[in-house]
Amino acid sequence: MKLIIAYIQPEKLNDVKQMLFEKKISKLSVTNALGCGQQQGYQEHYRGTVVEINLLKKVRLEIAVNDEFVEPTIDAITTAARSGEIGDGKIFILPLENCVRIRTGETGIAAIG
Amino acid sequence: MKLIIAYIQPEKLNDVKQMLFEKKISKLSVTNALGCGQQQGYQEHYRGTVVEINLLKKVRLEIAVNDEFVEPTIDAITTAARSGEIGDGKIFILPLENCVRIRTGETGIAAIG
Amino acid sequence: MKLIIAYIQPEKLNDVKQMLFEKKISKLSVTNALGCGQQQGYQEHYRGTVVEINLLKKVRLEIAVNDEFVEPTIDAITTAARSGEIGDGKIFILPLENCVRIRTGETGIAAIG
Amino acid sequence: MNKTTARENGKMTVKSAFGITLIILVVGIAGSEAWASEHQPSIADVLFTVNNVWMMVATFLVFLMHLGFATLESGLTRAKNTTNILFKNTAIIAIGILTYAFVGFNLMYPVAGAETPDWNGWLGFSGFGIDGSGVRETSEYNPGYTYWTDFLFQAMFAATGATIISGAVAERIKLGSFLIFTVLFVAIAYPITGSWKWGTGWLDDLGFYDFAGSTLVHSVGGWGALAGAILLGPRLGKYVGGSVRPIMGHNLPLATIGVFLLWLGWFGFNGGSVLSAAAGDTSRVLVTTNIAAAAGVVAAMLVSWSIQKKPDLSMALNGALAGLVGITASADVVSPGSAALIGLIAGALVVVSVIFFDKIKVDDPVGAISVHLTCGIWGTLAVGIFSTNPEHSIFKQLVGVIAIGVFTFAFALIVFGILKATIGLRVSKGAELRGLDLSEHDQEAYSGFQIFTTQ
Amino acid sequence: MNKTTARENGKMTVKSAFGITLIILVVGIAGSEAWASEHQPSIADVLFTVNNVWMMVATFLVFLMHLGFATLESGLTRAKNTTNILFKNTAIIAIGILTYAFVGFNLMYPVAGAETPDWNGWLGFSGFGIDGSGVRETSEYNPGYTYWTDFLFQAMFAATGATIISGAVAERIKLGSFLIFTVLFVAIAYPITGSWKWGTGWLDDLGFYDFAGSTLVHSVGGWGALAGAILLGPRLGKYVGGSVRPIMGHNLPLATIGVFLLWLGWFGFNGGSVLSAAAGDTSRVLVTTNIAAAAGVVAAMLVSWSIQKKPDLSMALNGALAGLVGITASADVVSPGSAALIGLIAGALVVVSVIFFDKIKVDDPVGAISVHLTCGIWGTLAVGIFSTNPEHSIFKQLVGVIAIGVFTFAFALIVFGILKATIGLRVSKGAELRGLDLSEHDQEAYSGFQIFTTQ
Amino acid sequence: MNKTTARENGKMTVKSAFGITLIILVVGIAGSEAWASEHQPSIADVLFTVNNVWMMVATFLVFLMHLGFATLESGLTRAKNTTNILFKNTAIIAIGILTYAFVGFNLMYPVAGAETPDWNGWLGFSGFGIDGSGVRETSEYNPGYTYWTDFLFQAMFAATGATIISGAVAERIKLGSFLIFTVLFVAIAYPITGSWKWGTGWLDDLGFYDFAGSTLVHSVGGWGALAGAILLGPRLGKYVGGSVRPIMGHNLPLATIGVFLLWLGWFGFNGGSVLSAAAGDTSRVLVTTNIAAAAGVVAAMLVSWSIQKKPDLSMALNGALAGLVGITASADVVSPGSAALIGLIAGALVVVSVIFFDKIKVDDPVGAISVHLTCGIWGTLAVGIFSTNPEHSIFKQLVGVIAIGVFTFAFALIVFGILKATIGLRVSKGAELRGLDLSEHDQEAYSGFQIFTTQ
Ligand SMILES: Nc1ncnc2c1ncn2[C@@H]1O[C@H](COP(=O)(O)OP(=O)(O)O)[C@@H](O)[C@H]1O
Ligand SMILES: Nc1ncnc2c1ncn2[C@@H]1O[C@H](COP(=O)(O)OP(=O)(O)O)[C@@H](O)[C@H]1O
Ligand SMILES: Nc1ncnc2c1ncn2[C@@H]1O[C@H](COP(=O)(O)OP(=O)(O)O)[C@@H](O)[C@H]1O
Repeated sequence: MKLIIAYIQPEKLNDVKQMLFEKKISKLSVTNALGCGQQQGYQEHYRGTVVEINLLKKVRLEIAVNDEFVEPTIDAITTAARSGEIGDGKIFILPLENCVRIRTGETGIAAIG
Repeated sequence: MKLIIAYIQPEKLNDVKQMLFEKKISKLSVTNALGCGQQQGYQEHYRGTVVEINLLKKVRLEIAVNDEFVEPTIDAITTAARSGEIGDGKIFILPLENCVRIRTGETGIAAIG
Repeated sequence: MKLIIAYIQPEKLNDVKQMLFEKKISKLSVTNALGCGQQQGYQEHYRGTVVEINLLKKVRLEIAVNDEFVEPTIDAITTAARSGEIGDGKIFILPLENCVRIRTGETGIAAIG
Repeated sequence: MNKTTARENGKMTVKSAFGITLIILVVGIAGSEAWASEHQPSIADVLFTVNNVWMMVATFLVFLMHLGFATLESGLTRAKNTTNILFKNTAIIAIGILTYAFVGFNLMYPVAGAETPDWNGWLGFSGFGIDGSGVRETSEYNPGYTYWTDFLFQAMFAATGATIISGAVAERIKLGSFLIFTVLFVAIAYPITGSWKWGTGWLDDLGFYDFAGSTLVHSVGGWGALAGAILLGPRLGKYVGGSVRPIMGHNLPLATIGVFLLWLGWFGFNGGSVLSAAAGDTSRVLVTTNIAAAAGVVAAMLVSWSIQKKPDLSMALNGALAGLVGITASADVVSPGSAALIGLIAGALVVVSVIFFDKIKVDDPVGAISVHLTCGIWGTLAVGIFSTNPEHSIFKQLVGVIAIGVFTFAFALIVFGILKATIGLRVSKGAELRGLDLSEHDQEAYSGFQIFTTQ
Repeated sequence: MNKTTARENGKMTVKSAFGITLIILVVGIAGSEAWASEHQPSIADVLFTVNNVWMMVATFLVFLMHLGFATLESGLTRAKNTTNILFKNTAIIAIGILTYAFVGFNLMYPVAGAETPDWNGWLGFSGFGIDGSGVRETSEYNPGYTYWTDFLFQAMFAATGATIISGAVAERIKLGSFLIFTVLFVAIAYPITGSWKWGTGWLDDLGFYDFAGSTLVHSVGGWGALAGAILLGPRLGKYVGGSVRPIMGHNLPLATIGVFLLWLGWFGFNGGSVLSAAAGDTSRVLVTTNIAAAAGVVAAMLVSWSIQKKPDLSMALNGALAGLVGITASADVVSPGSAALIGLIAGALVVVSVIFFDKIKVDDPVGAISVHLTCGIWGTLAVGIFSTNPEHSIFKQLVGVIAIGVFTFAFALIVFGILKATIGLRVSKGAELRGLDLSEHDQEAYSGFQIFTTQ
Repeated sequence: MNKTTARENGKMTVKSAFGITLIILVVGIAGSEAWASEHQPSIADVLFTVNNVWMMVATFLVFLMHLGFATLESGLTRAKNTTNILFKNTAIIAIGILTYAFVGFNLMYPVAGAETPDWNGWLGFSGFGIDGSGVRETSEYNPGYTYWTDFLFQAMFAATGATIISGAVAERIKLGSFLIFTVLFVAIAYPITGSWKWGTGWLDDLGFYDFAGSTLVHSVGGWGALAGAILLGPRLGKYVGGSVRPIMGHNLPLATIGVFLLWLGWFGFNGGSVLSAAAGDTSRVLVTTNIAAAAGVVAAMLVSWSIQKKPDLSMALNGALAGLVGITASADVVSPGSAALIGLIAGALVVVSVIFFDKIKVDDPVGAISVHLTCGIWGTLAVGIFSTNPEHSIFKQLVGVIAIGVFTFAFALIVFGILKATIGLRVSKGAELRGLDLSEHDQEAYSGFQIFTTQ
């Protein structure tokens, strides 16, 4: 089992969700995040001076999957989130030791989906 | 050492915190999250049409614990957060390699609690 | 590769970012979090009674780094975020199996920076 | 030749008693040579027009108080119950105006109706609906203003009582039950006690004095709020073990907007209660009103600062309202100095009262009971202490406070009690935790915002 | 001796026709012994002053409606487009006043200008700019008020049309294109149709009646909104496949503030349209206006509650506006009972209309078309049904509705169409997803807040 | 027979000079046959009542400006300092009214007090407290309005100065120090310079002209703001190295509400400064005021759009205020065309001024110095350029600007300086980073909301 963390552009969330559903990955968690990366930050204007926003808004996905779903998940995200421009984001894959479904108490592979 | 991530219903946070305290787990971090899972999403009504909210509000807990505390933590969460209905949430257990207390510079097992 | 998670005081974020940049770590992600720890919570006053705020505001950093950057990262954070008072925060180091840059599809060590 | 004339064509044939005012226009058009004519407007006609303008302005300001209550109450409660509070406050003003037009006005002012009934000073009713045709649009109805203005000004007052209650029962009451209560309260309870004094009933005969409604409006709302808060019980998590866990308001700018709008509205509430534009009277009332409000802020600020060690905005805001409620009964019969004293005491009282009601575990999310009931009683008694009119006495004031209190509190307890026994008064525990916005309305107030709704 | 006198010194030599009013002051100072003098103010002068005060108050209230629109529209849309909406609404009132001063006023009231042109009832213009010097500050200009008040009251109305459109085209229109449209709409379209009726043009001659502008203001704005919404197309993600995915407003307290301010503003919109302070007239208009608004809330509440099973705040708010738009054409010619009926029907209509426009996939983020067009038409026709004036007829009303509708809709389609073909009407997909605040202004409305901008 | 009569009973015996107005009511009741009587209200009495109504309305509007400032200032600063700003603004109006009643009014208008002192034109004081009994409620006090109205209108102005300063020192000043400064500023500095002109002092004798206070109110506040901002130094993180890092406001809807309310309030600020309801005068002032505001928006919009390439809402909002401050000195002595020019220049000036003060590293979170000081000076000088009164001269205007500027700036520097040397002016670095809401008040403004407070 792996825990996949992905940072994407906020406006791509719907497309990514859609693509994941098509690959039968329907469970995920989403949080707001601010990101610093190669993307240089855009400018905001406020009262006569330029504001360097170098913490950019990103959306963070957390998806726990069984091993055979790792590839499809990564594929789905990269396909749907890619615009080719700096700031598209990153995916991180972490080892996941166990998983518990609170409702039933099931654990492991059975609990993920 | 493990890093335990749990998604629970927002209204269960107080009960879960209470139960964790009783088991002597008093350190944790909380963030807001939106979750997609088996729970089908509820409906909101707005201006004459039904809104499908399929990203539901969840609370995400992150708790770093020494190995002997893994079981009690999982127990506490499942007990306090379970309502038996879909949407109760999940617990993920990740390996944690190290831990540093910023204030003192202590590392490892000593730094967790 | 490691995934470093750090909880720090919100007002230290700028200093920490600064210090990380100096050590050539310029990629990170930030989220808001509430933390429970040794810090006992401060009080707010509201309408004649004291409110115990035991979930304190923290900022959560997530930084994926190659192994040789683990030490510098931890150093930078502890140096910049330390005030010596309870509540300074924690750093957690997790194993990171892989990393993908969405824009290019690069993976592994090449994708981190 | 513009809008005026075009519209007049349409207006001319309307079969209503617009006589005088139309004539005025005609005369104006005809120019000064017409002044010798039979139909020229008299000085009294012009004064009548001035008074009416003033009363309409006052009506606008009292209307604005409803927005003040809506924003204050939602600002001082949690984000997850905001839609619910806004809905209630929108419904209240709408229901209030309609109910008052249909029933309340003729119950409160039995002698103002078309057919004058036997008016025994306790209960009278002059029929359903309003009708201001005929002479009622002229100074023969009232030297101050028209029947329509009379109705509308009073209607804006009427809904206030229910709005006050809304704050105290917030975050846990069922919407349906609250709306039923509102209709009955505005249609029956408020007009009946109102008729005892302003409808020239028995309390008026007794010599009880309440200028603009410290008792007739505010403590009436306060008693209803107390009954509701008691029967509902406190919000989940407010009183845990022996300790009080305050539940913080989610939007203090909104609450501040509310208090400033209420303060502004009070210019109309008190200023309009002079019931004419009489220059000395109205402007003096405005001065005492403002001084009391300012004194209330200062007192609440200092008292809460010294008790809590930190200056509390929510208390300063409540202090303004406390001063305003306090001066309402006596604004026209006290000196500016007395007004300052009344306001200072009210401002201190509200802080102590909020702490007291938390001690006895009556949970009032916005402090409505302390502001409107505690300070309403104080203000009414203050007439007996500070009035420059020797006929006012604290004893007569006490009779009024008690009589109206007993009636209103009993009424509210009974209606809320019946609702509790039948369709239920309080939402389920789950609904309360998720928030009334989702459980009662399926509609969040702040869509897209990240909010911790766990408290 | 204070501020007054000090300032008078400065004022005395100003070369303007302040005659009467200054004399009044002088007489006042001189005391009662001066009353026999030649220059004493007449009753007509005083009445003129009263009327003018009332009209100025009405002007203030109509001004406040612009804040109402700004808050309502931003509250009912997404957080990421808030700066843009606020910017548009601030620009509209500024542009509106200047444009109306330069062109609009003399196009709408050709006979009010300094040089009276040939006024054929269809199109007239009395020159650029405003000039109220001379007799125009006295009752010889107008028995109700001065030229300046006349202009300002009308100017506040003028910008309303553009503000209505702003809501319907929100969240996707290019700022520049919208501003160009606004200038043309306020300078040309609104004044021309306005002149047909209020400028004593052909519709006025026909006997068409529109008291304060159900058609002349609201449906005119509504037609422009419809044209804009059609040419722009729906927001991304609103209609997916066969289903409607509502996009929720981000700040319902803001929207509620907007509706209460609009309601308040309508006291001036309708109350001021009496064009004098005539006591019976103005106060009766206020009563019908309020009853219709309240009835609109109740109807929209009940209809939406029964359709959606849950009480919908956004619908209750729209119900208030629906009732207000509905009564605007007839506020002075119907009874309170008829007003209630008009409001009830408008409140029900707005709910059905919102659902209808979603069915035909015309995306109107704030419901402007349903409120202002649908209910504007209903209100105009209601004159023919409920008016107490037998000369009003539903047929004449229909002629006005159609004539003004055709002209305005065509004008808006053409202007929007040309803009679309040239500089473009709609922002890019990426800009829309990121939100107009960042793409058009580089400026977030809620800096620091965590907001999900993914929708 | 309703409320009126009931209340009259209570009122009749009040020992005050309500004579005329009560008689009016009685006469009204008695009907027209009484007109021949000795005590009938005269035309002057009615005019007095009208003037008083207008001045009360103006007072309400100026009161509303305090809500405008509260919302504008909190909207343009960070979420973590919101409670603090709201607290300050609530305290200011309360302290302002009380202080002005006790000291300020009699210092500003020495000749309006009960005992007339030697008034040398520089400093006079007619005793503590206010007292409007006796003839002061009639036109013998003042043809325009009563003593009470006079006081209240002026009191609302007085607190404005302190409010202006509040914005410039926001996000870093100690609450206690600020409140002490406020008391002294409202009690001493503002009334003294005010007396020089409006109190008929030496500047008035000189022929200096300032209609409603471009200098006497706005630049006075602006000088205080400048002194405070200089002594405090910039907020942490504002000027880093050579570059400016703007700190964005957290709630632009709140800021927009503030500006619209200020605009509305200005109708009373300028319209009321006519000091009577004189129809031509008041309405003309409203027109020039509005045109200048609108022109200010347009100019600020265009200038900032061309400098920054993107249209900046905060600048458009400041443009409105700039235009309003600019026209304040001359609203009654310039033509609409000149008003447009004054507004345009003010709107451009405010943008340049904001950039300038950032260049010299004077940190003014809301732009108060640019709006009130820069445009206040501009507006005062504009009298000398555009006035239709040939006696006005730019030289005399300059004398006033400098005299008042020197006095006020010195006063503010000294008081702030003493506070800095004693109890301290600025919160600690840690407190500033955490935000004043937590450090000074232990109270967040947006409880539950997720906000990044790291900036
Ligand atoms: N090493 C990292 N650790 C944590 N977050 C990262 C890291 N690298 C990138 N991110 C996240 O991914 C986002 C996109 O990265 P960026 O470098 O701007 O784009 P790209 O990968 O296309 O060059 C960043 O804003 C940040 O949130
Ligand atoms: N595989 C997963 N990866 C990430 N988050 C998950 C996963 N499964 C569940 N979650 C989180 O847990 C929440 C509850 O899951 P859900 O399937 O609705 O409940 P249940 O487990 O009771 O069937 C989801 O809303 C989501 O936030
Ligand atoms: N075991 C843990 N698991 C998760 N988060 C923790 C843990 N320990 C500390 N934290 C986070 O770090 C923050 C600081 O911890 P605290 O104990 O208050 O400070 P210190 O480590 O200086 O004693 C906490 O508020 C919490 O967010």
